This record gives sequence, structure tokens and C-alpha cells, in this order.
Amino acid sequence: MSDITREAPITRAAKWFDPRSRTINMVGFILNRITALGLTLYLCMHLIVLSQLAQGPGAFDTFLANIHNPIFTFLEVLVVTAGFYHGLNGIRIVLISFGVGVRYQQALLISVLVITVVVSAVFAVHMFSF
Amino acid sequence: MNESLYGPKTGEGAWLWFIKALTGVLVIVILFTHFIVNHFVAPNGLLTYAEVLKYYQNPIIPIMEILFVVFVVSHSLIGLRGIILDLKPSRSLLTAINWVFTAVGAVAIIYGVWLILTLVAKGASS
Amino acid sequence: MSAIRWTVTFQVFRKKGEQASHFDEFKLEVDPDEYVLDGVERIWAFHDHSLVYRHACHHSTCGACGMRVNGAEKLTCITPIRDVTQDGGVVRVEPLRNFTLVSDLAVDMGVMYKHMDLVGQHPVNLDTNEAIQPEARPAGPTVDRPDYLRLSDCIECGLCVSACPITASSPDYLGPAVLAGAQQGGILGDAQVFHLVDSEDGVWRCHSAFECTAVCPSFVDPGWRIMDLRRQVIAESFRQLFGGSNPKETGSKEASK
Amino acid sequence: MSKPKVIVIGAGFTGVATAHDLALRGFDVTVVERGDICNGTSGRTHGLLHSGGRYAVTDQESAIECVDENMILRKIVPQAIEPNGGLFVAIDESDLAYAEEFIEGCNACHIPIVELNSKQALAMEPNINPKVIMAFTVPDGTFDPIRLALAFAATAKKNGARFRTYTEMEQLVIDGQGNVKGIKIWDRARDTHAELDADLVVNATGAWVGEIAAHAGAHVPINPTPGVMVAYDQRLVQRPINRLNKPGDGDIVLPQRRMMVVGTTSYEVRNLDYVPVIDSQVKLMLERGEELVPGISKTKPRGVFTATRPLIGSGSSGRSIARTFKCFDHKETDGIGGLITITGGKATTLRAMAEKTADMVCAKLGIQAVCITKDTVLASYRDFYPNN
Repeated sequence: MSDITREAPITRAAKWFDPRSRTINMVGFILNRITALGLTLYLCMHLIVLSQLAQGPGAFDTFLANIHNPIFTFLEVLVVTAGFYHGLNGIRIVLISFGVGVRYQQALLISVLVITVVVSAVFAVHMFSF
Repeated sequence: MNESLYGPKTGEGAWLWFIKALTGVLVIVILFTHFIVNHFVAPNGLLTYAEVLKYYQNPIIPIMEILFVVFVVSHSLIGLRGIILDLKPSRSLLTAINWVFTAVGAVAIIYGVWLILTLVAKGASS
Repeated sequence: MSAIRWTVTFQVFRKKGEQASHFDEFKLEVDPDEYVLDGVERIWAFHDHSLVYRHACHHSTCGACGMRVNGAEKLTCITPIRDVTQDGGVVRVEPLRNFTLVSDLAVDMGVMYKHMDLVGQHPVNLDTNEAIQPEARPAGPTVDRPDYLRLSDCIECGLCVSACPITASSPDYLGPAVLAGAQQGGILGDAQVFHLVDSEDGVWRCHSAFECTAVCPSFVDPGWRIMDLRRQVIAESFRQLFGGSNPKETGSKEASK
Repeated sequence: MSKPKVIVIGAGFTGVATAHDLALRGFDVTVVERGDICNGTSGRTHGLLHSGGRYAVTDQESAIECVDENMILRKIVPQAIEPNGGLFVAIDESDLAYAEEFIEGCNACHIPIVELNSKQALAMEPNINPKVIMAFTVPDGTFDPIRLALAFAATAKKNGARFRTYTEMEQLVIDGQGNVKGIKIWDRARDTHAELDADLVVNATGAWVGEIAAHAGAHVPINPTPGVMVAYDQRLVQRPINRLNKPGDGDIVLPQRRMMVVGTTSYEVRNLDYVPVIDSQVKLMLERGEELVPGISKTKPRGVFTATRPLIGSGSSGRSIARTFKCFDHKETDGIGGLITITGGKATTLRAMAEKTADMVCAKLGIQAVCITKDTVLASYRDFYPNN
């Protein structure tokens, strides 16, 4: 196993995101990891942005006006989708870690994916129709 | 021989994972409650600063928000540390990460709580 | 077996000593029902006698011939060529990942073996310890008292270790095979094994990609076993938190080595 | 004071067991193997730990060897053995007629047997042919081929033996008097060549002994006889099921982990390095196996493979050749010093083969050392790797 430690961390990390020749379960893991990183990034940005709230009405209302465009709406849909997937998949992992439905984990994962797609589609339609 | 074979392992064991799972579930619960409460407290959304301040006057909101900040920050930092662990950091790097993450977590939580309390105070005075 | 013949190109990973690695191509005429290992063996016998690959039993009981075939981990002795390519197609054969490469297609799985001993996985078990999942049990009636010994289902082929995305980045992770072995051997009777399983490189390193279970040729289902270990560890941790005693501090696993 | 150097060519059952015995007796042992452990015939055995019952009538010398060694292996390498016993079942009248000879043979060879009626046999193994008339239990077992060999190799390594795997013998080094002084090797993993000198070279290459010995101009009467085996994906029986009759094609069904292996046939080949599977023999396996365990046709074949037995003797057909082993001192047979050959035998008798070979090595090199392999419990097979 010493071969691996000689590789750079980035090379090793890249292997997490390689779904070639793998099953849908691997896709579940990849999405979980991507959404985890994405949501953490969002959390950082969110905390920074909200500091505007403390500065008073002017700055915040300007900010709200600024983000009212399709790009930000799209990003918002993305965040909700990511959050939804990460949450549902998290529930699945907690369940199987406590021994509930391990044999049906793949069916659970597919359900998670389907529900995420449906919910985010509905949410996107809702957001863009305003 | 692989040094990891008999190398020291941190004794964190189940608890850190358990906290991550627990905070993850609690975040979901709070988000869910958030949507329900929002539906009653602010049915038309929060579109201006004044509305946000007013929103924070309902005592459920700041309590919920503070808990949310605590859980979400813990969950994401434990998770991020887990991802770094998957890359086999050296013992010393891991120790550094533990301290940095604890500090970052504490600062983020204090900042979040301060922000929420500021909004509550501003709303009460206006 | 059939009278059909396919022409298939084998792309074989090659590496000798410190030389750089490359792929060699061999065009073979094969029976599609032949196994991938038969193709590799023919390359060695008739085309290139320097090809290094590991194999022994040719019927999935020894676990020596695990390779990556077109990217996916396969036990090549039971993988028909028909399943991995078509007439005129390519069979790309590479060694397993996450192990030390010996040469060409052979890897050294010594570390996994050592870990197996460390968690006390017994090569021979009472049948009752085997095949906990009912659907993984062989069909047909069995005797009432299954008190016979049988060799463990796990053939220690290393496919799961190669397929796991976490062993790919963190060589310290005990890995699916070893954790499955620990689950089978039991963790509650031995504090040393318990702490190993409940460590940063134990069950908590798993992120439920279930690739181990997908590639396991022996229906060991390491993914399920890791999840079962988590359940046991959490239950035991809570039991101890509320005043239960520690698992026995025995040296038996050490002594048996 | 330096230890006498012995090179063992081949890391199959004979080679690893010989290395183990020689290492215990204090030799400097190097094993040279062109593949990994159990790369040839040894790996591909069906894994029957013989009770000797199979040869109790036709080949009593082998039968006695088998039953003795069976009991020893159970003690020294339990890690690789399913010690569940076995059954000899009589399905038709000709089987029944064989029973008397069988009982006599087993008694003569001290093989403990118990007679069962059809009901008892079916209670023990519900999936065997319900037409079973009578059956005998024997102390058969199954073993895991590679782990059996690895346990010997690991123990040898602990006692100082070196294993050069993926290293092919290219040539025997022969001095002016025509005696073997060492070997030239090709390390296939690193693609390097080297020469090893030795006080004695042991040719333990099973079916390949003839090819190796020919390098020195020596002759071994070897008759490589491949057989086809088929592994099916269900374990319907828990112990080896033999047909109560003279050894023949497809007359044994035995469990291997989650599977069953049906064996075996017997034919002849020219090229030992690649022995093709013969379709008609696979069909025969299924038909014959079905007579013993009728559920087989409902299971799926999982692996089809051939293994080449190293039978001693030439001219006669495979089935009639005795299964005993033989050690050849080429000084006596061909006037070539420094080379001995061990071949023949069964997997079950690997330890005894090694003992006899090591005895010959001691005699030739003038060393006084007794064999203690009978009482030496082997190390974990997992200790063999990493092997450099």
C-alpha cells in the first residue's frame, strides 16, 4: 500500500470523484461529497454576507435588490438541491448505520435521487416563475 | 512494513461520528420546522430589512437560528475534517487541523450568535 | 462452452522493477465462454513468457487472480470474456489498485493479510458464523444441525480493497475485507479488536459507497458488515457510557498468531 | 560452518513442504518458482483431503499414506482444512457389489469407516441421490489449496528459507564432471538474470519434472495426466461425496466454500503450460455428478478448470497408475550428481513427500537431522506475504 502514499493528496482525492466502471452507489457517494463541499462553501459565504444585516437597512436592501437576478436564482436552486440531496442521503446513511434497511440501501439511494430531482424541479419552476 | 499497522490511532471512535450524524439530523429537523414556522410567521417572505427585524421579534426564531448555527457549523467542520482524514494527514497536521477547526468553529458560532442577538436588539429598539 | 470464436484484443498492464509502466496488446482468438484468466494464461504460455500474474485455483476459492478488467475489479478465473467485451472488442487488464505492485498484474496483499490476522478473522468457521444474510445462503435443504466447520466465505482476493474509494486515498483505512472479517470474528469479546474497529481508521472511515459489496465475488457483502459493525459499536459505546463494563481485555488474538 | 545450500525448484505442494522440512533441519534453502505459490497443478486441485478410501482397493500403498498424512495435516494446519468427514455412497448394484472389497480394503489400511443405511446417509446429506442404497463415512476432508501451501511456505520463511517467486529456472549449471552445481535464473518481476550456486538442487516441479531434469540430461518417468473439474455455484453437500466404486471419471463431488466441485477426468497432453478444457468432459462431469447429487443440474457452473497430475510411470493409462510418490537420485539413475527429483503423490501426502526428500538430501550431503514436521504446527498462511 506504500504506493498510494507517494501520490500527491490531490491525485488521491481525484479518485473519489471517478465514477468509471463503478455502480450507482459510488455516484451516491460522489454526490454526497460534492454537496458537502459545496454546502460548506455556501455556509461560509452565507455567514459573511449576513454581516450586512448588522450594518443596517441600507446595505441589506441594496444587497437584496442586487441578488434578484436569474444567476442568483439559479445558484439558490442549486443550493436547495444540494441541501436536499445531502439531507436525504444523510438520513439514509444514518438509517443503514443503525442497521435499518441495509439490504435496501441501493433502493433507498435511488429513491433519494428521484425525490431530489423532483423536488428541485418543482422548486426551480416555482422560483423562476416569479 | 506499513507504519499504520501498529501506529497510534486517535481514540475519538464513535462519538465524533455520532455527533456528526446527530447534528445532521437536527439540522434537517430545524430546517423543516423553519419552513413550517415561516409559513405562519412570515407567509409572504422576508423581502426588506424591516421585515427581517420584525421576524426576529418572535422568540422562537432567534432560538431556532442559534441552534441552527451551532449544529450546522459543527456538522460541516466534523465532515470537512473527515474528508481530510480520508487523505491520511500526518499526525502533526491532524493535531493542527483539530485546533484550527475548533477555533474556526468557536469563532463562527460566536459570530452567528452575536449577529442574531444584534438583530433581536435592533428590532426591539426600533 | 461453444464453437463460437471471437477475436479479442487484450491490453495488458506491464511494469518491471523500476521501469516505467506501459500497456502491451495481444490479439487472441477466444471462445467467449472462456474466462479472462484463460486469456491471460494463454498470453503467458504462447506470446510472452515474461508476463507476471498471480493465479492458483481457477475456480474462485483462492482469491489470487483478482485484476481490474476494463476498469472494474473482477476475479478473472470466473469472469467469462463474454461478460466484459464483444467480438472484436478490447479486454483491458490491470492489476488491483491500493496494493503494492509486484510486477505487471501481480500485487502483494501482505498488509491486508496482516490486518486480517490483527482482527482475528478465522479462515475456518462454524457454519453458523457464516452467511448471516439469509438470501446469501446456498439454496436447497441443509441439515438441521449445521455444526460442521467450513472455510470462510471471504477468499481475501482484495477486490473490495481495490474498489473502495477510501482505501484509494487513505492506505491506513482498515478496508472492507478486514472490517468484514472483524464483523465475522466478533468484536465484543476483544477490546483490542473493538478499539481498532472503533478508531479513526475503522468503521467511521467508511462513506457507504458500497463498491466493496458490488465487486465481492464471494457474497461476503462487506458493506452490510461494516454497517452492522457501526450498529454494534454505537450500542456498545452507549452501554459503556451508562456504566457497562469494558469488553474483556484479552490477549487471545495476539497469542493465536 | 556455513549451512549446506539447497535450491528447491517449484513452490507447489511438494516444493513448499520440502522447503519447510529442510529449513527445520537447518539447511540454507532457496525456493525458486516461476509463478507465485501454487501456480501450477497444486493450486488447481479440487482440495480433497484424502482419507485413503478412494484407493483402499486399487492402490493400498497410497491409501495408507493418505490416511496417515490426513491425520497429521488436521493437527498441523487446521487453518486450511474443513474436517467434516466424507461419504462413499452406493447408488446401484455394481456399487453395492464393490462394498465388500471396500470394507476389506479400508480395514487393511486402517481407515476408520462407519456403515450407514440409506436413511442415515440422507439425514446426514439431504441433497445426495435419494436412491442411495448404503453409504460409508470416512475421515475425508477438504482443504484450501493455496492456503495449505502458504502455511508451509510461511513457516519455512520463518525458519529462514527464501522464496524467489516469479523467478524461472533457465538452466542448470553443470560442472566439468556433469554434476549440477547451481541454477541460472530469470527474475520475471524485475527482468533480471542471475546465477545461484547450491550444494544440491531439488527438482520439485510436479508434472514439469521431466522438462527440468532434461536440462541436465536426466530422465524421469513422468506421465502428466490432466483432469477436468467443474465448480458449481451452490454448496449442496457439506462433505466430500464419493461414488462407492473403483476410481473413475466424475465420481466425486466436494464442497469448496460456497461451491461444489465435481471431479475429475483423465487424459493426456503435450504442452503442460496451457491445457485446454475439453467440452465433452465438462458434460460428462455434470452427468456423473448428477448421479451423486441430483441438484447439480439446477446450479450454475462457476469455473471450469484443468489440473495436470504428475503420475509416475509411462505407457499405461492414467487411472491405472499408482498414486504414490517417488524420489529420484539422479546420481543413481543417470550418473548426474547434485540433482534429485521428487514427484508423484497426492496433495494429502505433501508432508510425507517432503520428509522422504529431505531424508535423501540429508543422506546425500552427509547431514544428521531428524524430521520433526509431524509435530510442528504451521504458522498462519497470512505470514507469507509480503514476500520480496
